[in-house]
Amino acid sequence: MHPVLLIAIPLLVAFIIPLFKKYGPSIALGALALNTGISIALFSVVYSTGTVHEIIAGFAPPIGIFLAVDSLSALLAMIINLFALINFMAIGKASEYKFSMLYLLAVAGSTGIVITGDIFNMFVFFEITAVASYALVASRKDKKSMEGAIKYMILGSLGSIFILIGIALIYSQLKSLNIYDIASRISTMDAKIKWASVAMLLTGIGVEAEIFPLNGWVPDAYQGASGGVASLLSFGPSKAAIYAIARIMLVIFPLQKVYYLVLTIGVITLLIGELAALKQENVKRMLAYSSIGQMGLITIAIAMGMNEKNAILAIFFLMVSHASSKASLFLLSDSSGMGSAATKYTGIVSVLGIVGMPPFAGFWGKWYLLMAAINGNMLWVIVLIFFSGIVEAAYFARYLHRYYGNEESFSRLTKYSMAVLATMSLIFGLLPLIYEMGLKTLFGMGGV
Amino acid sequence: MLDIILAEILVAAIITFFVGRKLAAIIAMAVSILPLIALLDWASLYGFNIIHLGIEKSISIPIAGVSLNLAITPLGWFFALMIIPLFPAIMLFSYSFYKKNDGFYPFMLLALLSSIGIIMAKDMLTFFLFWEMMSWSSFLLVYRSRDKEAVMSYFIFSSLSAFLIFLGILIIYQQNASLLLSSINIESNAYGVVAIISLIAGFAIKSVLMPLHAWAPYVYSKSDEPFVAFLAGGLSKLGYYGMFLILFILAGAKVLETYFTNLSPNYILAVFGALSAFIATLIAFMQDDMRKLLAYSSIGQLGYIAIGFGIGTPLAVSGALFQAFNHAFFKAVLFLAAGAVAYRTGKWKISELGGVGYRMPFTFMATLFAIFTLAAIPITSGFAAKWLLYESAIDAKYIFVAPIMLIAGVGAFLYSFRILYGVFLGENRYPNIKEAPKSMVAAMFILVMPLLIFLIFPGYMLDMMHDALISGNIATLNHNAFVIETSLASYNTIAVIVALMIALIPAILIYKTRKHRVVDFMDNYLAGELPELYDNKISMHAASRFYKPIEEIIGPYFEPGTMSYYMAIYRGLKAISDAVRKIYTGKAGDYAIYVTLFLLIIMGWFIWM
Amino acid sequence: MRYEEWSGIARKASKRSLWMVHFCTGCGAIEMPPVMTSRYDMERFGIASMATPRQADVLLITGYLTVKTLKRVVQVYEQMQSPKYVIALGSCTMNGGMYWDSYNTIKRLDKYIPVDIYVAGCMPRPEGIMNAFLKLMKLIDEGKARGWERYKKYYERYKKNQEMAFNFVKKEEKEEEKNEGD
Amino acid sequence: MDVSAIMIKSAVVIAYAFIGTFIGLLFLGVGRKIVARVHNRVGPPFYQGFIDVAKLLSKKTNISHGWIFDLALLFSISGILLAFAFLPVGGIKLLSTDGDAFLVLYLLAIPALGFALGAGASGNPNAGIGVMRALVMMLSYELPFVITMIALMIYYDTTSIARIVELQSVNGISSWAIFIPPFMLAAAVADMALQGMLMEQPFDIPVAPHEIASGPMVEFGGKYLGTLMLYKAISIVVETTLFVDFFLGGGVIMHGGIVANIANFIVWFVLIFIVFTLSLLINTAFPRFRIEQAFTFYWKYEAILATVALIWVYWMVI
Repeated sequence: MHPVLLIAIPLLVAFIIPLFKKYGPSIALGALALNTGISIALFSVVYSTGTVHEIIAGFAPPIGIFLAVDSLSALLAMIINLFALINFMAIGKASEYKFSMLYLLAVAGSTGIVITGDIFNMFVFFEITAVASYALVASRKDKKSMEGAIKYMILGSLGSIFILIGIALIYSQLKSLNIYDIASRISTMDAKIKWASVAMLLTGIGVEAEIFPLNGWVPDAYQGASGGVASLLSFGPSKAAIYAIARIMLVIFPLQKVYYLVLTIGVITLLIGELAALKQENVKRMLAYSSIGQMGLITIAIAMGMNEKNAILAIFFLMVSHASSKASLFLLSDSSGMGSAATKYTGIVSVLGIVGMPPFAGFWGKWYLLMAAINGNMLWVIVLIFFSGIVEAAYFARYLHRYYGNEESFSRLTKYSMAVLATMSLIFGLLPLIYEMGLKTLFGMGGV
Repeated sequence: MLDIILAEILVAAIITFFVGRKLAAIIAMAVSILPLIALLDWASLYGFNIIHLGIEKSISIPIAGVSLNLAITPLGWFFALMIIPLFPAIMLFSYSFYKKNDGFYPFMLLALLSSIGIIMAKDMLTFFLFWEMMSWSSFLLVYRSRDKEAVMSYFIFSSLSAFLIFLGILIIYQQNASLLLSSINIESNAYGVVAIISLIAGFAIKSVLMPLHAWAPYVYSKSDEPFVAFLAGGLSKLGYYGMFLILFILAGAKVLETYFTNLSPNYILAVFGALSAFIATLIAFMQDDMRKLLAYSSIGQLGYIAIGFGIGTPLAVSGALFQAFNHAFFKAVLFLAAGAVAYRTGKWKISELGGVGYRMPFTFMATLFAIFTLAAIPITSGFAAKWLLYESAIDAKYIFVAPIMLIAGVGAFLYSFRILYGVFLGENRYPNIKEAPKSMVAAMFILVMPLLIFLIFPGYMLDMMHDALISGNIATLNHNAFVIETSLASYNTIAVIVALMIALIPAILIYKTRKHRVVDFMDNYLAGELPELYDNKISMHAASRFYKPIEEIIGPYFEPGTMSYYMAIYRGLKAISDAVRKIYTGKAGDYAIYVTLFLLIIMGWFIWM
Repeated sequence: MRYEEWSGIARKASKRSLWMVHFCTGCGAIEMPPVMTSRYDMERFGIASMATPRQADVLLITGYLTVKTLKRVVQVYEQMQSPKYVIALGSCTMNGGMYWDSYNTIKRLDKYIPVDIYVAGCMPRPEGIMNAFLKLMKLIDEGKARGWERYKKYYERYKKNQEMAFNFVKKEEKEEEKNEGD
Repeated sequence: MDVSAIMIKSAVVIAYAFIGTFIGLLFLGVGRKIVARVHNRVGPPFYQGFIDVAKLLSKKTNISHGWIFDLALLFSISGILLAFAFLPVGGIKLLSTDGDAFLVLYLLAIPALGFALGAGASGNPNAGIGVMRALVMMLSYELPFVITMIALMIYYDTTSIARIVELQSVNGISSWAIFIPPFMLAAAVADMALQGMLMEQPFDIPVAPHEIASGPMVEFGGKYLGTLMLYKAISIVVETTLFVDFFLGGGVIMHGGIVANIANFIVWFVLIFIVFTLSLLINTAFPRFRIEQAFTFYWKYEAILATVALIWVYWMVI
C-alpha cells in the first residue's frame, strides 16, 4: 500500500471533478472513502512494522524526494482522512463541486504535510492547503467570511514567505532537503544561519499552527467559515501544521534553547486562548479561541517531548481529542441549539472530551502531559494548565447551558455523523491503540 | 466477581438509556442490588474482618495503556456498606417518581459504577479516573435541572476539585514514582504538604465543607430529590473517604504535624468543620425552601465528620465514621420524603405547605425517625455518633470546637422542627391528598432500617469500622454491643432503653385510663372567634419566616453569602478576558506587525541565549 | 378507673382548684383585678385565671351580652372540658339590666347556656364575687353544680334558643338592608 | 451485673422517680406561695400542686387532636423521668454511671420535642409561635450553659456527672466547684441559664399567657395538661439538681453509711430548694423580656462571661 496514493488520489480527483459537475460531490466522497481505507491500511502497517520510508522516482536520498511515515504521521493521516470523510458527510448537500474540489485539495495538502519527509515538499503542501483553505473560508460568500478569508490569506502568505526563506537558508548550507539528512548534519551548520532558519520556520509554520501571536486570523476566519469548513480547519491544516512544528522541532532542532522558547510560546498561547474565550458571546469565536488554547497545550507537549516520553504520548492523545471534539463542536455551532438526542449527545460528549474528563482521549492527553511536567519539576506549568482548565470549564458550562435543548435544524445524516465524530474521542480514549502507537519509535529522535 | 458486577452495571446503564420508564427502573433496581448482594455474601463468608483474612479480592482492567486496579480494602468495605445500599432504595423510589425515562437511570447507574470504583480503587490513578467519572455523571444528573446557577457552579466547582486532587496525585507520583496506595509514603517537605492540602481541599469541595460549599445550596435545591438523596447521602461521603485515605491510611495527618511543628494543622480542619456545622445550622433554619433547608443541614451535619477527622483521636474518628454512616441514611430519607411531599403537593416552600402529615402518615413517620436521628435524640444512632464526637472534643480539650459543635447540635432542633411543623403539622392545608405511592414509602422505610439496627447496637457499628480504623493505624474503642466505654464516661444503650420502658409506664397508664375524644381540626381556640363565619378561611399556620425575631438579629451577619465572593472572582476573570480579547484588534495590519515582532523577538532570544 | 370511683376525690380536687376563663366584655371586668390581687387574693382558694377555655373549669361572664358576643360565649363554653361551670356577673345577665329594651341584648343568659351561679348587682362588689365562688365550691362539693350535664341533656333545646336569637338578628339585618334598598 | 442487682437498682430508680415527682409538685405549690408572699398575698396552700394535677387528671372530657397530639403526653413525662434517672441525687448515683452530662442534656430535649410535636399537631397558630419561642429560648440559654458545662468537664477531666460529683465531694463542702474562683463566675452564668430553663420571668416568653394564650399548651386540657404539669414539676427538680450537681457537689457532705445518705439527701433537698427559691425571687422582681432581648442577653453578655470562665479554667488546667 503505497503512501503516495494518499496524496495522489485526492489531487487527481480534485482536478477531474470539474469535468462532471453534478456528480462532483459523490465522486469526492468516493475518493475520501478510498483514501480513508488506504490510510487505515497504512496505519495498520506502521502499527505492525514501525516507520515506513518510501522513495519516489527512484533517486536515493538526499537527492530524491521521499515520504517518511512514522507512527504519529500515520495516525494523523488516518485521523485527517477519516474525519474528513465523516465531516464531508456531515456537510452533505451544502457542498457543490467547487467546494468538493477545494475540500479535497485541503485534505490532500494536509495529508501531504503529515507524511512527507522533505521540507520543500512540506512547503509545497502548505501552499496547496493554505490556498484551498482561503477559498473554503470564503465559500460562504458573505461579508464576514470574505473578511476572515482575506485576513487568513494575508497572514498565511506572509507565513509561507518565511517558511520559504527558512528552507532556503538551510539548503544554502547543507544542500539537502531531506529531514533526516538535515537532522544528521545540523551541527555542521553555521550557528547564526541555523538560528535564523529556525526562527523563520517557526514563525512561518506557527501562522498555520495558530500559535500566539501569529494567530490573528483565527477568530475571524473561524467565525466567517461555515461549520463544516471550520471543523475541517480544526482537524486538517492546523493539526498538520502543529505536526510539522513537532517534526521540525523534535527531529531537526531538539535543543534546549528551542525547548524553553517553545514551552514559553505554548504556555502563553494556552493562557491567551482560554482567557479570551471566556468573554465570547459568539459560539464560533469562542470555539476558535478555545482551539487556540488547545494548540497551546499541544505546543507545550511538543516542547516537553524533547526530553520526556510521556509528553510524546500526550501529543498523540491531545491531537486526537482536540480534532474530534472541536470538529464536532464546530459542526454543531452551525445551528443555535441541541434539540434532538443525537445533538445533545454530541454536545455533551464533545464538551466532556475537550475539558478532558476520563475516559476520553483528552484526559489521557492531560494525564501524560502533566506526568511529564511533574517529572520535569515544572509546577508552574501545571498550575497554569489547571488554571486554564478551570476557565475552560467555566465557558463550556456556560455554552452547554445556553444551547442545550434549543431547537436545531440538522438533517439526520449530519446529526449522526457529528455524533460519530464526537464519539471518536471516547473510542481512542478507551482503546490502548494510540498508547501502543506512541510507544513506537518516533522519528528515532534523541531524548526519547 | 467484582469485574463482572461492574460490567453488568455498565451494560445496564447502556440498556436503560433506550428502554421505557418502568423497565428501566426495574433493570436499574435489579442491577443496583447486585453489588449489595455481593457485599453481604462476602460478609457471610468471612465475617466483617477482611483485614485478618490477609487476601484482597483484586482485579485489573487495561485501558488506554494503564490498568485499573480494584480491590476490596477494609475502608472501602465500610464505605461500600454505607453508600451502595442507597442505590436500590433510590431506584425503588424513582420507580413512581418519574413520569418518563429521561436519562436518570443510566447516569445514576454510572454514578453507582464510579462510586464502587472509587471506594475499591487500589491506586490513585484508578481512584482519580473513577472520581472524574463520578464528577461528570453526577454533573449530567445535575444538568437535568436546567438551572443556571446549579449547572455552572457544579461544573466549575467539580472541575476545581478535580484539578486540586490531580495536583496532589501528581506530586505524590513524583515523590514515590508509584501510585499504588500500598507503596505510597508522602514525604514531609513543602511538596508533600502542598499535595496533602490540595487533596483535602479537593475532597472538601465534594463533601461540602465551608467555605467550599457554595455550590451545594443551588444544586441540592434545584435537582431531582432522588438524585439529591444520593448526592447528599453518598457523594459527600466519597469526599470523606478520600480524606480518610489521605489523612490516616497515607498518614497525611502525621506528615502535616511533623512539618508544621508549632501550629497544629489538624486543629484547623476541626475548626473549619465546627464553623461549617455552626454557621450552616444558623443559616438552615432561616430557609423557606425545604430543599435549601435540607442542603444547609447537610452542610452542617457533614461538618461534624470534618471535626472528627481533624481531632483525629480514635474516639473522634470512630465518631466521625459513625456520623457519616448515619448521615448517609437519614439525609437520604429526608430528601426522599421531600420528594414524596413535592410529588403529592407540587410545593417546596414551607410557607406554602402544612398539615401534610395528617394525610401522609407513613411519610411523616419515616421523616420523624430520620429527624430524631438527625437531632441526635438519645438512643437513636445519631446520638451515639454525636456523643463520641463530643467526648473526643472534651478529651482533646478543644475548647473552641466543643461549645460550637454542641450549640450547633441544639440548633439542629430548630430546623428539624421547622420541617416537622411547617410541612407535616400545623394547619391542615391539603385535606384531600393521598399517601405517597407504595414504592416511595417502601424506599424510605428500607433506608430507615439500618438506623434502627444501630439504635440498639451501637457496638456493632464500631465492630464494622474496626478494620477500617486498624488500616488507618487508629486504635479502636473498647465496647460491647450496647456499652461504649471511654476514658471520660460510658454510654449504655440498654440502660437507657430499659429506663425508657419503665418511664413510659406512668405515661401509658395516664394515657390509657383516661379516655379522650378526637375533635375536628377547626375546633380550635381562636380567642372565641368562629372560623365557620369565614368558611374556615382563617389562616392558622405560622410558617412563613417562622424564626423571624432571631432571623432579624443573626440574618444580617450572613449577608451577602459566600457565593457572592466566588462571583466576584468570576467577574474579575471576565474583566481580564475582556482585556485579553482586545489583543485581537481585527486589523490585518496589526496582525502582520505581530508576526514580524514575533520573528524579531525569537531571533533576539536566540542571539541572547 | 371509671369516673364514678374518681368522682369523690375529683370533686374535692376540683372544688379547690377552680381555673377560670373570664369572658370580660361587660363592665364587670373592672371588678376582677381587686379580686385577684392582694386585697382579696382569690388564689388562696386555688382559683387561678387561665388563658384558654381548654384549660379552664369556670366560665366567668361579666355582664352585658349581645347576640354577637353570645356566639363567642357559646363557642368558648363548648370548647371547655367538663366538668365545667358558669358564673354570670351582674344583672345584665339575668334580665338585660338597663339595656332590657335593646333589640340585640341577651336578656336571660340561661336560655342559651346553663348558668350555675348568678351574682346580682350592677356591678356586684368583689365580696359578691368571692361569695359566688365559695357557693360554687359548696355546690360542687355536694355534687349539685350540674350545669354541664344539663347542657348535654337538653342540648337541642339550648341550640334552638341560640338559633332563634341568631336568626332574629339575621332577620332584623335583612329588613334593614331592604329599607336601605328602598 | 446479676439480675437481683438490676432489680434493686431499678427499684431505687423508681422510688426516686416517685420522690422526685412528689418534691416537684410540692415545689409548684410552695413556689406559688412564695410568689404570693412577695406580692403581699396569702397565696394558695403549699399542696396546691397536688390538687391541680388531681383535678386535671380527673377531668371528664379530654380533647385530643390525633395521634401526633398524644405524643406530647407520652414523651413529656417519660422523657423527663428518664432524664431524672440519669442524675446523681444527693449522692445516690442512680443510673448516672451509664450515661453522662451530654446524655442528660439531650434527654432533656425529648419532652421538649414531644411537647413541640403535640403543640404543632394541635394546629393552633399560638401553639406554633409558642414553640418557636421555646426553641429560640433553648438555643439562647444553651450556649452559656454549655460553655460552663465544658469548663467543668475540662477542669475535672470527665463528662460523667457522677464523677464530677465524686470529685467535688472528696473533702466535704470545701471542695465544691463553686468555691473555685472561675466557677463562681460560671455558676452565676449558669444560674441565669437555669432561669431560662425553668421558664421563670424574665424568660417566661414561650408561655406568655397574655400574649399568645399560654403558647404551646393552648389546646391542652384535662389529662394532657395534667401530664404537662407533672412534667413541669419534675423538670424543676431535674434542672435544679443539675445545677446542684455541677456546682454544689450534688449536696454530698459525708460518705458511707445510711446516716450519710440521709444527710446528703437533706442537704440536696435544701440546696435545690434554695436554687429554686432564688430563681423565684428573680422571677417576682422582673417583667418579661422580648425574645430578641433574651437572645441578645444570653448570646452576648452571658456567653462572654462564660467564655471568660472557660478560658480561665483552661489556663488553670494546661
